Amino acid sequence: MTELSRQESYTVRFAGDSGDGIQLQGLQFTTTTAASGYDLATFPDFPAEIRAPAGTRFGVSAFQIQFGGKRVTTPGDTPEILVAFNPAALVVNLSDLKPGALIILDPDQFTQQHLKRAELTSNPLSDGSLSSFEVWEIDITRLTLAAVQDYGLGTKASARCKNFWVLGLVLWLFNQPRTRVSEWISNKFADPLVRDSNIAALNAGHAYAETTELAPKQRQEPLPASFLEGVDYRTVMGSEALALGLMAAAERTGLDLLFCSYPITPASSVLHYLSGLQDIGVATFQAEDEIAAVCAAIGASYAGKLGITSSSGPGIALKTEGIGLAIAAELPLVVLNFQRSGPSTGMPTKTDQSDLYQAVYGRNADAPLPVIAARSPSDSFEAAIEAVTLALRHMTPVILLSDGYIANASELWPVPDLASFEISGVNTRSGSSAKLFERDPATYARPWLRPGQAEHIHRIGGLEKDLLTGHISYDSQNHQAMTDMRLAKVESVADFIPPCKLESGTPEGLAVVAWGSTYGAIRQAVEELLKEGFQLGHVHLRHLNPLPRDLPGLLSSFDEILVVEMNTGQLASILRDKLQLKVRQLNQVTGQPFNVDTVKSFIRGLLAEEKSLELTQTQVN
Amino acid sequence: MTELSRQESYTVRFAGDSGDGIQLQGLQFTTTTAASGYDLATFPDFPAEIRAPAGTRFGVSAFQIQFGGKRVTTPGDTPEILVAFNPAALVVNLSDLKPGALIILDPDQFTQQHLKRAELTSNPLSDGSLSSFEVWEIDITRLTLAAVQDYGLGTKASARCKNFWVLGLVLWLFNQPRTRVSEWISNKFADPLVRDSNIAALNAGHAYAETTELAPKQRQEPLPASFLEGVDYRTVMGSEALALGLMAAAERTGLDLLFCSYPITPASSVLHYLSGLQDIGVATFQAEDEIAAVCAAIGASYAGKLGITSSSGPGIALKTEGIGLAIAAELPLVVLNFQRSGPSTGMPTKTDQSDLYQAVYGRNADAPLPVIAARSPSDSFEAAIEAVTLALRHMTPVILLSDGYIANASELWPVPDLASFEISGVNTRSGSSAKLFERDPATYARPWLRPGQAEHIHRIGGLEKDLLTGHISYDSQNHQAMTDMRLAKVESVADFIPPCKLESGTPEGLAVVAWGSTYGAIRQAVEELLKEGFQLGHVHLRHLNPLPRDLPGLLSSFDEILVVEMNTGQLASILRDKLQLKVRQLNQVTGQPFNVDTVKSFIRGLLAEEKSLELTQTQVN
Amino acid sequence: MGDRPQLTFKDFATDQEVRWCPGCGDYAILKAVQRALAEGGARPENTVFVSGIGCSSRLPYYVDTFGFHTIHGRAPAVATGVKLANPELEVWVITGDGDGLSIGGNHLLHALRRNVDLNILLFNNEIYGLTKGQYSPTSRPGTRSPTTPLGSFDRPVHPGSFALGAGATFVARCADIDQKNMLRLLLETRKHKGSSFVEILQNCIVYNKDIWDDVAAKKNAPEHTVWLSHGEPVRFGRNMNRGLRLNPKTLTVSEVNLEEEAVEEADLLVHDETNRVLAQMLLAMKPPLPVAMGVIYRQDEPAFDESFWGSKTGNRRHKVDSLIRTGVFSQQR
Amino acid sequence: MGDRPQLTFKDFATDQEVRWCPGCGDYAILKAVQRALAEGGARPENTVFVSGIGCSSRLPYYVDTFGFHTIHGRAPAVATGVKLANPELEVWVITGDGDGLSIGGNHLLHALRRNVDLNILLFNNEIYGLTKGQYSPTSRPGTRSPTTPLGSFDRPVHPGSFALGAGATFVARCADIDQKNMLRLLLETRKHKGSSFVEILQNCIVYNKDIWDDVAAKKNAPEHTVWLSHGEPVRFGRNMNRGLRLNPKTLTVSEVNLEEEAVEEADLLVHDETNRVLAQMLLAMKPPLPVAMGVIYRQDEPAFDESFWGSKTGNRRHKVDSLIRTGVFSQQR
Ligand SMILES: Cc1ncc(C[n+]2csc(CCOP(=O)(O)OP(=O)(O)O)c2C)c(N)n1
Ligand SMILES: Cc1ncc(C[n+]2csc(CCOP(=O)(O)OP(=O)(O)O)c2C)c(N)n1
Ligand code: SF4
Ligand code: SF4
Ligand SMILES: [Mg+2]
Ligand SMILES: [Mg+2]
Repeated sequence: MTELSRQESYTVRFAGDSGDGIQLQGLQFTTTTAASGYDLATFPDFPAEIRAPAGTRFGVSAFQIQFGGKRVTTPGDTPEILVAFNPAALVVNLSDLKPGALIILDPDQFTQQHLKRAELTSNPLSDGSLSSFEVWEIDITRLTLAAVQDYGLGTKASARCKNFWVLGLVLWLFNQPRTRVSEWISNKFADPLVRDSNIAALNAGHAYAETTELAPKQRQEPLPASFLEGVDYRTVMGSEALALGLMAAAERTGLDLLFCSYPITPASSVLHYLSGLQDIGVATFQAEDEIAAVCAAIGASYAGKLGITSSSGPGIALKTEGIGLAIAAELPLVVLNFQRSGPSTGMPTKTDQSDLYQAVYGRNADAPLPVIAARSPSDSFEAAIEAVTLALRHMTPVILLSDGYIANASELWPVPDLASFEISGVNTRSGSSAKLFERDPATYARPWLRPGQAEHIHRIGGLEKDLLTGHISYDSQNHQAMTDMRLAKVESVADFIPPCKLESGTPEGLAVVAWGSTYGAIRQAVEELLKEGFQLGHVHLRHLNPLPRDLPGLLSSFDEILVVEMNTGQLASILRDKLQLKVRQLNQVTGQPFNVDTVKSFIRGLLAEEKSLELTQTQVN
Repeated sequence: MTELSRQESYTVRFAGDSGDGIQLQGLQFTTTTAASGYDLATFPDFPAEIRAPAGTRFGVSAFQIQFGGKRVTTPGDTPEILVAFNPAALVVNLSDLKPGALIILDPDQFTQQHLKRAELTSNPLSDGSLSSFEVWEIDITRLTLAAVQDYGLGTKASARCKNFWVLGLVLWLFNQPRTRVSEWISNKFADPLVRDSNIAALNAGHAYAETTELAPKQRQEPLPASFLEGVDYRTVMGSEALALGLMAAAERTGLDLLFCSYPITPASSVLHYLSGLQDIGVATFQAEDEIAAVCAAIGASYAGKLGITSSSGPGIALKTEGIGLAIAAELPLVVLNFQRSGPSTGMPTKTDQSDLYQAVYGRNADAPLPVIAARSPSDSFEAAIEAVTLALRHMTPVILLSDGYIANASELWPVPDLASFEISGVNTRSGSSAKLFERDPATYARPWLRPGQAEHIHRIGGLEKDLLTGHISYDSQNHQAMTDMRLAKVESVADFIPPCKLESGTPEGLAVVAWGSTYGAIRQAVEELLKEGFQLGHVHLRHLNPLPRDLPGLLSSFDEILVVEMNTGQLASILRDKLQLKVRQLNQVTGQPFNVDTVKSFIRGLLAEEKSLELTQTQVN
Repeated sequence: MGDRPQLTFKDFATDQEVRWCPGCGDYAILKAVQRALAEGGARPENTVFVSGIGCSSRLPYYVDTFGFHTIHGRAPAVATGVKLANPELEVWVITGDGDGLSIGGNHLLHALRRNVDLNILLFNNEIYGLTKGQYSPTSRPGTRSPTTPLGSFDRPVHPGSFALGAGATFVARCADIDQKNMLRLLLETRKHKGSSFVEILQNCIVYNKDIWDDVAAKKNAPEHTVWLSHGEPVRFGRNMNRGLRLNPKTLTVSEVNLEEEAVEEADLLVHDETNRVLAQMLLAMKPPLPVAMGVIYRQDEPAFDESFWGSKTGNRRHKVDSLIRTGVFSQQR
Repeated sequence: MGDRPQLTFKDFATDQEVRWCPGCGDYAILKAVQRALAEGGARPENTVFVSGIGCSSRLPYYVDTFGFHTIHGRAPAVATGVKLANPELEVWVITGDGDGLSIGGNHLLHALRRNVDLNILLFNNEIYGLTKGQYSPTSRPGTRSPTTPLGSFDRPVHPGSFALGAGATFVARCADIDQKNMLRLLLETRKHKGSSFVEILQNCIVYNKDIWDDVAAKKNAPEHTVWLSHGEPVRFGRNMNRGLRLNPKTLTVSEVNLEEEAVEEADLLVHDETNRVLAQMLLAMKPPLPVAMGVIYRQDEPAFDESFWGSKTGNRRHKVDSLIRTGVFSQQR
């Protein structure tokens, strides 16, 4: 590669030890490009270890970003630039790179010892394994040390500035300003030594690029300059958007929010985001375990607050019995599940979509509840509002599925206007305890009777209750009626689902049906295939239980249906059952999000197969 | 009714307060008829309260038995004889009786106070509500007191003998001997006063029947006399048969059994049955909760014993995370679920089949495991052996579904020959830790490496493991391979399932597909409908996950498929998904087992509808 | 409270038929609870009873306040949620030895150590009543039950010692049959801010009949229990002729007879509710020493729920809006 | 043991790369464990390490014996199953303050009260390491963490007091950096039959750096901790010039300086491992009193697993056969 070609978007990956500050570097690059008005999507991918041993393959932490002047929905399949802080970071990422990609590395790190830690028997700098790439060997560490030596930080701390040195260089490459980053550094580090050293490193990296031979031919910025200018945008991570959605929903409904949870990867961040906000009626309770968390949230809802709980798969498993109680007692409750790879502890920092079965079916007895999913970091905001709405409108627990990928990924987000969100149909009827179970005919919601009001006094629990009075009942016909009612209640959610629509394409040929975080990759794949002339459309489901009533109608005009999922086929199985559809499947359970190309190739293959099948059939007929 | 007509079978229901000894009476009657060589099925139905307040409707305890000289598979829909110890027992059971049924009651119990407790505003003895029945008003309490007064037990204790007094009378009615009962009383009661009083009451009741005008016209026994004579039969309750099956499996495999559980209705009895048998290598551990129970069972299996755990729905919910660990660590484990009505605490003493979703799908991540079900009390023996076999053969947790009905019901059981059970294909390969994950190609079982042997030393856990070495692996392709392997392992169970067969009928017309405890009612319904000339066949599934491979083939020759379940349609949904079948459904969620008649009427209606549909279509065409 | 009419214990009864076995100790506890509510001036609309599962956990159905019969072992967790959601409420937790100390031990531990303002009554009948008589973690060694036909051999857990070890700020004990003292104690319990833990010795007449009789039966109580009063010398016996003395060398207590031995009241141990070490000694007393009753330990410490919400000073709409605009972390810390 | 060669701690190391942060206190504990196994003569094939989830719970991967890394909080339950299944095994439980005292509190309670013969090591770094630094139930009030940005206000649980309240028969404490004493203590731990509970003060260098330094750092330990020896007067200080004295009136301990005050060794408190009341006092000591280290409480009681299986006298085939024929209840009781 002699120069970066001018493209609509670029994909850059930073990689190094978990101690190298890779995630920080990535986030700072993200904020800057966002401020420049580019669209973007990121994918942080870090090891399970807190500080994995330096230089090992499993210890590599990576941050990838795609940014550009067009709509960007994925972090990109194949990076065009890789910053590799050490041999391990180079070797584990090599196979993902675009042919001819630019690799920026520090040759001083390729010592015998480091090569050994990375389980390399020969040196990639000399063994020809990088021959198909453009490699810039830059003495990053040395140059960083030189840049900050005047501040007298000491070698170790000085070397830690190298992430900002490289960031300066990469910012230069894309003609991006350093101001945001400098400002951030100034605010972040109280110690002036640290602050000044990092700023110096940032500037030095930038200057290095400008003054060496690099310049100016590789300097580039995405095309077109920016399509988002003038609009109020910011970057947002999925977990933050979700937390904001919950706060917004609480504000709109005038309810205090009690978020009861127990830390677990990758669910903890929402708990962190919501902590320390008591002054605006948002409190968190770190319970002793997931069971206590869901039970405390149920207690909160019983007492008239908005009770919410969160976890990932193993923790949701523990909450199951509690969720059943919320169903039986008909209390509003939002349960967030940030899916991760399993079974059991599995790969906690890796992503998956395999808790759909658990969400829809994973309780004892006939115990239905609404299940919805967020599709992207920014969409998590609206998904959270929808979850709260359902819970309050129908007096039911609701499961909102997110996953490790969306939780940590960032995206550009047109900042929503809080006042514009109307939470409609919240069940505010109160009534008296005599009418404990007088239901809203449209939503089956019972009145929400809150302690503190004399006319609300009642007793409730997990035993079967009389359909009308709410008293304990062992009557067999009543049990049937209550079972039917519980099903009807969840089905009634479908009366409120807005019409299904195609994300892209037309309702002919192949319907690509999916849910959750595969959204970006599928959307891009479908759009590209449409450009290639294929006939297909993309349907992406927010509501997984119940399914939208008009889904069968929408799907009926397609020739074939493909369900794309990061699991062994859980939505496919639900569609077969509920809609009696014949579906094809594309499943990936690797702990990694889909590449656009994987989806595209699969669909191309499928459509080619169809074609040849048609051909054969035509020949035969 | 002037006299009992001579029938192939009779249905008798005993009902009274939970303190009246109804269950005891029922069980004694059962043992006696069984000893006479009749086939039989029972249905104990008791309140949730330990000693529910006397005389109340919700406090009524009942025991129903159908016994006869033909094959009996259900406790009968409509009793021909009701013994009602008090007004409440009369009123709650009245609507179930056969028209013209015989009611035996004690008029002294129909006082104002008792009527009030039973929420009756008029006296059924005089208000005409019993006009369509034959009523024997017998001063049971007074006669009992008179019979035992010489023993000087005191009024309260004397009155408690009335269950035996009535039993004596009922035994006489069916010409049954009293010897077994007297023997049982002699063994049971250490206190000679109590023993002799009860025997006296038994004899007095018998004598009363013999010497009063009752005799001899109502005296009757089922027709034909007995078809089971000469074979080694006994009665067995479902939970006992299950316990015996586990013991037998342990004995056959030479493994010690460690049964780890936490009490819960209706699962506790198996735990009780297995307690106190350490001398034959069977131990129980009453854990602090269900989570500890499943974990201890996993620990036991890890250490090389047969680890088993049990519960009902809410407890299984708590075990979910642990079961995931057993899947990840690939350890043998049997999980028994005695289903009961839910959601949440629901109706603990009532039966349901609604934990099928939970069993098949109720775990986080792609975490498949084999699921099987027992169909009747005696079948529980073989189901237990099958569950153990699967767990050991494939190194996997297995869920065995039973329910509250089968657990407590009794049935006649041809006593099996222990030596004839071969547990085939138990995974006894040991190998060394170097080959931790070297799998049996047919079963995907890994070797079972046990502490105590040096060459077995290894470390394992819930994190994702390398497919070959068993070391922790975060590799994305490996995760895919492990996910595929776990699925293939469970699918491989289907290679060992014996051919599917029809329980009755022929493979044409309507296929009635079901599982679990509906067996008896469906079997009888189908047989009767066959006699009526309908075309149908009965398929009853032992294996619910995976499904038998030849099931689609068996079902393909039927015109239509009906799935009968005590839930909202869980097997139906699995069949739609897995086999892409169109199915009709008959669902009942009342906490009560199906009546034969309910099944028959529904099928008749269905087939009539078909007919008229066919007719319409013929007319139209 | 103003001009509210004084309620009587009958005002706290519901229309539900009580479903315990005739003769069960739970009846007496129910009555004492209702009386304590009435005499203590509880406001029904502000009072919530939360329970788990078990015979004992049925109690909320019979008290005419708010009631939540939850799931097995989880009442302290649900109650914590209730109390945090609305710290104005008076929240009671009703649990059993199985519910609270077997499956629910962890939640009890954490409610106690956090000092959530809950009144926790643990009905200790040393058995699982509702599931028909299996032994429980408080059953004495050798207990024969359906799951221990040859006699149990687990070492039991001692409710009071457990609570103290968990950091409870109020640990007390009474017996179901002692209505007068139970009432007095429940009134104290209501007053304590923070978690109050009361073990109630309760008779399960069906599955573990009369196990407390040796200690608590009317005829035995005076000689086999001691009712503690803060700041008073520890005396008991029908004629208050017996007392306890501390042996400081061995850190043990022993019994003395004031009539027969050369001891005076001044030599006796003086009860100090605030001394944890003393509390442990008193809690551990078992026959032949008298069983300690009443408030064994009490310590004033801030309740977890007291300052949970802080003061809601912020302009909520504005702050949420600005968090949406500029990010949570940028503002929060 | 016979002619087995003496193993060294290296024989207990696995080929797995240790994945803790550089500088984490867990390294030192691992080493002490490996040394204790070697010096104590453990047989690798008979030794099982069971852990939950957390940084601490990774330890089993690094010890060349059997190892089972289970799920969060459940190690004591799994270990109980292992030990009951095969009482011949030497079973260790590795847990953290979150794993063992937050989610796993109930199992720990019951393992301790049952006195299952387990060696339980609780690494107390007062933080959730693995999930990136949230406060834990042992965190000191005021701890700032991602979930308590304004400082925590829960009252923490004290591991030792909890264990004692749970009925533990062996309660001990040591610090990660004191290799010599830790090794000695672990050797004692192995020897105790029944549940041994050891709290190890451990440094999480990343999320809760140096919290134990005041007490346990090399330079502070002599003056701020006291290593207890059964039957010996309680003395500490760099020159062993300080000691503890009991105030029998208040049931408290106070410090004395043997050089500066008019006290002699005979006036000092003598450590008695078997005294629970004393153990509680010693466990509760915190600065300015020295923190108690070593075996604080030890009591010989039968372990739960000892007689669990009884003797297998029956002819199994015959008995199962006859149970099948005649029914379980008819024979059993
Ligand atoms: C998750 C779960 N496990 C088990 C049970 C069964 N169960 C109900 S109450 C109970 C024990 C009750 O004992 P205790 O708390 O002592 O109450 P008591 O009946 O003695 O008052 C058990 C095991 C249940 N309902 N739910
Ligand atoms: C069911 C479940 N809940 C939560 C988690 C997440 N989790 C893993 S370790 C841990 C806390 C660990 O703290 P501690 O036991 O103190 O161990 P440390 O890392 O500090 O050694 C948590 C909350 C999990 N893995 N499983
Ligand atoms: S079983 Fe025992 S505790 Fe339960 S209601 Fe009956 S007597 Fe009371
Ligand atoms: S996070 Fe803390 S406890 Fe975990 S390995 Fe790092 S230093 Fe050790
Ligand atoms: Mg109890
Ligand atoms: Mg910790």
